Amino acid sequence: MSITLKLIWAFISLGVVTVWGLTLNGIVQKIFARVQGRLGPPVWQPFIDIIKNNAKRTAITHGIMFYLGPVFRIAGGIGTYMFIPVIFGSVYFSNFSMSGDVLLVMYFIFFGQLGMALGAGEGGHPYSAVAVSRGLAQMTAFEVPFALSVISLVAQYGTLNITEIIAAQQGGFLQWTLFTNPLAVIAAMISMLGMNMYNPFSVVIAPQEIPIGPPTEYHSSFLGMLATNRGIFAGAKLILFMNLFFGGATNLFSLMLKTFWIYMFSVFVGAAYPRFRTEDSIRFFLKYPTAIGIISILLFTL
Amino acid sequence: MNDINDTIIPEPVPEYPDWRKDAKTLTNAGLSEEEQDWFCDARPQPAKKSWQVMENFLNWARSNSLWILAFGTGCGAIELRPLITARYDISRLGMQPRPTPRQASVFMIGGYVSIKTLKRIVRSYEQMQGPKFVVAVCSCAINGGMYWDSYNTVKRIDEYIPVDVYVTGCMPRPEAVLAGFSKLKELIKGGKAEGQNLYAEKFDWYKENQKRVIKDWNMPDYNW
Amino acid sequence: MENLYPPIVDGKSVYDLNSQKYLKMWHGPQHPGVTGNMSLELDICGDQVIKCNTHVGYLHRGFEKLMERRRYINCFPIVCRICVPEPDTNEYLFAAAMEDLMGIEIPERAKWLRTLNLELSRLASFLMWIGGQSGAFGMGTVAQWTMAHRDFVLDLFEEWTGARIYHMYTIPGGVRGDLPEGWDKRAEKTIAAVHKLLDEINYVMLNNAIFKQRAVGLGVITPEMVDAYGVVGPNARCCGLQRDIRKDQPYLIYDQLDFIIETETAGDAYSRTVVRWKEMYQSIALIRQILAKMPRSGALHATLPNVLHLKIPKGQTYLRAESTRGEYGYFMVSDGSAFPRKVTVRGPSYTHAMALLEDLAVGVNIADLPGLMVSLHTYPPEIER
Amino acid sequence: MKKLYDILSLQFELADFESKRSDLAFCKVKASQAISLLTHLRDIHGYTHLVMLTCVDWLEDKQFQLTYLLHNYATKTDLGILVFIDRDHPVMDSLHHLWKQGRVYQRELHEMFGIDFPGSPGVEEPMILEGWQGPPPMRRDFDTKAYSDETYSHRPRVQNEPEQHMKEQLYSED
Repeated sequence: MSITLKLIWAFISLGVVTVWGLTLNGIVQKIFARVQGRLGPPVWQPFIDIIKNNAKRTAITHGIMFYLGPVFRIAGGIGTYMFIPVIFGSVYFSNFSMSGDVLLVMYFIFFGQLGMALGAGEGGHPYSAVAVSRGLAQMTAFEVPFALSVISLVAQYGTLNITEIIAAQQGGFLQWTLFTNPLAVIAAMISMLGMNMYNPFSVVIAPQEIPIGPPTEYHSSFLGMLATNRGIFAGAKLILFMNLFFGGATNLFSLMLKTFWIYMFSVFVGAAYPRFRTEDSIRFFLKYPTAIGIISILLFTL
Repeated sequence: MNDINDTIIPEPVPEYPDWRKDAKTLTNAGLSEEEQDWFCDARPQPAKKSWQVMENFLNWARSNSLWILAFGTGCGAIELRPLITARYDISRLGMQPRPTPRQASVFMIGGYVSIKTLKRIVRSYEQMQGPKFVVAVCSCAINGGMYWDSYNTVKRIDEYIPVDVYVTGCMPRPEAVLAGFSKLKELIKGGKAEGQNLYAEKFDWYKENQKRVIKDWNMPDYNW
Repeated sequence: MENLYPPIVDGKSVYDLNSQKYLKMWHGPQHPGVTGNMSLELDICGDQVIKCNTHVGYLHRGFEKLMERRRYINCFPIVCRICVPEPDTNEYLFAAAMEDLMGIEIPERAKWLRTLNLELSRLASFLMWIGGQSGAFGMGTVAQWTMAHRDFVLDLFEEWTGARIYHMYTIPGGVRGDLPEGWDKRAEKTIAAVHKLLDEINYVMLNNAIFKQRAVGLGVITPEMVDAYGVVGPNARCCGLQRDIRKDQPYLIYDQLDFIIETETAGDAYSRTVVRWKEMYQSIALIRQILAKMPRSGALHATLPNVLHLKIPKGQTYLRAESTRGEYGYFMVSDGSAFPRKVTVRGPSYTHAMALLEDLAVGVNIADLPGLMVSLHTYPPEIER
Repeated sequence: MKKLYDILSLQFELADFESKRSDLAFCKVKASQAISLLTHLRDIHGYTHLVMLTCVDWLEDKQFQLTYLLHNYATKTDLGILVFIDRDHPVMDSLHHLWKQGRVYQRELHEMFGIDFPGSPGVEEPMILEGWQGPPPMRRDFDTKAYSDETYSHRPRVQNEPEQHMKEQLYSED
């Protein structure tokens, strides 16, 4: 397939995943509401919010980096997504998967948050600054178990290509990493709790403590962009986890089913727990999940 | 509902010279000289509406995604809690409390407004991005209520910021507040809730009123 | 790391805000983690608060001035506005202070109804508080549950008195009306639901590892601090002091009821939570007792002269009652005219939120500040009135 | 309570003992002795809890009545110490060193009545009012209604004849 056609298909799949990611966010809000004993917003509420935010008539700026913050964030989201094969075996939905894309994806997960940190810092609000330092500290912490579990996977399958990792997991659900390398999956799933920023790891956007973290000063279409990115980034992360640990998806339906249940994991935990203090959260990530990750590496390298 | 309809439009304000004829910039005289550089001195301008069909669609989106600023300005705030929690749950109507004024679109004035709070209200209101709407809850915000002779509460909030919908009562029940919000939705869909533009057009009148009661004005004239 | 923090000279930390090591931050009034409309002016170093100043006055309406301009009966609609989540204590105390000055004895049945009113409003206020406490640590689920149950308690109030928030049920000389028919059964149903919720809160909140991790050791009040700062109520009981006005100086019919003073010993935010959680059980038990023992017939209020021309003999008195936050007091001075000379309200939040919080906040992580603030259970309107 | 009053009278110049209830009494003391009396009560007689400090404005007598209300947790009794100070030059000794919350009460009294407490930390800072330019608002001679009328504009009242109004509302077509 020519690179142009590939690009077009990549953007079509980007649209699909954005819609699915936003719908997932809507479903998650609904589930949270049901746990709390109320009806909750409609599932399509995230779409209306994005339209409204983009339709704001005024917007102010705090400088050039302030503009670039959401741009970096959304670039991080798209970048993460572009290198993940969405549907295994599909010519159209494989994006730009190539050898070594695991490393690229891990870099892009970092990239968006760093860009956001720069932009939010320019906003000048003290809560933004506090939240940025919290966010970066926590991100550094949850990347450790995630990186360890990816290294364990690389050692297990002997490749850095996501498509090949999926290929190695084909042939029945017992071939999934979940069953062949459970320790790595546990470490990665715990770090996903931190990545999704639900309780108990919601220290970055803690509304009662630092309302509401880095986006305190973001509004109008900036916020619309950030909200869109929530869809893309959530979708990309879930697809990555599905590919790495749950055997990938061979069609759109199984993709939806699997990503939904992976997301539900962080929702179940999030609805039942209060929030960690930042230092406790870092301490937690560097304790149990890291140990589990190291053990899983040792199992596959020794 | 007729009564609400009558009170939506604020009292006729005295004719004030068109803002364009005045000086183009604000003086920010309340600030010290070094602080004056930190703040914008441009005046707010009435926003232009876009193409009608588009505007109708956007108004529909606006009315279905009302984000309330989580600022409990008075005792009316106590009824905001049942509203956002399980019993009345306004999130099913697309509303949610928002902790920062930058992202909020509805300001709920909960009852009486003391001078110290009025200063924060003005500041928060101006930091909200338009189109922005104000719902004044409780009779104290409308005419002073039972604090009609108090030295520290303002009697009419619509002299200081434009109000779209009033909800009467002390306390108004959550159902009444909900009815107020549905009225606001109707107004937004009809394109009648243009408090932001009213504020920009009558900017000098509002500023004059604000400065008359806020004696120590140590903030910029318009908080962009 | 040690030298990052400012040096301490004469018990006060000395630092230069312009040295760019420290950050000045305003916590409120427009902040969802602050209890009501008040603000904290914080100087922080890293994540730690090194100085805290409480700013109040955002809700000042000048009640004490307004009351001087109003007849005694006209004061009734405004006294309950002093404390929004628990207005009944104000109504009772104002009425009781008037009765004390006039020397009126109220009928037995009115005493029971007033006690029931006070206990039910204590329960509603505690339910709201426990939602705030869990919400301050990011646990929205419990907050949603308790707020919904508080609303059911407010429904009982509405059926009984006609209003959800400001009941104005207690009038000088007695109470305004009887319980509606069948109210007991509905009350029992609601109370049973609250009882069940409290059991659940024990599992979800009090035994939650993260909640414990955050609340244990936060904002410790020692018994020595209690008298030095004028700490009252659950905040004093959390460090082991058996102080409850309902037992010490029983008012209404509390001496005929059977309950215990709940105490804890640690004095931190967690033990304050536990004390209040246990007190909610006591409130429920009290309401059940009152409903079982209450006389069902008799006068509801004593006969008073025409209240519009009511003149109260010259004198002064102080009345106190146990609210959810502790000692609530009314000091009333009458000069013999139809208008009160001076009514001073002693709100328990006055000392908790001003003097105590400013000292407890020092050294606390800013993440824990909302939790600390809520655990002191302060309502700003009773500070500035 | 009377017994305590008799013991205290040996040391301090007390007057006008008034027993309100069995657990509440008031007595007057000279302003210069007030703080030492409070210290004495706190340290010797167990009145460890400062319930409140408030002021009553006796405009006719040109006096402020400061009321220090103390509570004894052991005997469960209250003692109100009344101190009368000159209304034109209201100065009183500070008690911030006895109770920590004392400075907050004194800050409020300074703002609301204009009473000066030299030495009390932060007593000059505005606590409740912001940018207040009038006289201290809780004094009797400050007229809150006149102030409110001249500072704020009231919403004009529309008064309808009920019968006529309802007729117009309901049967306007006729």
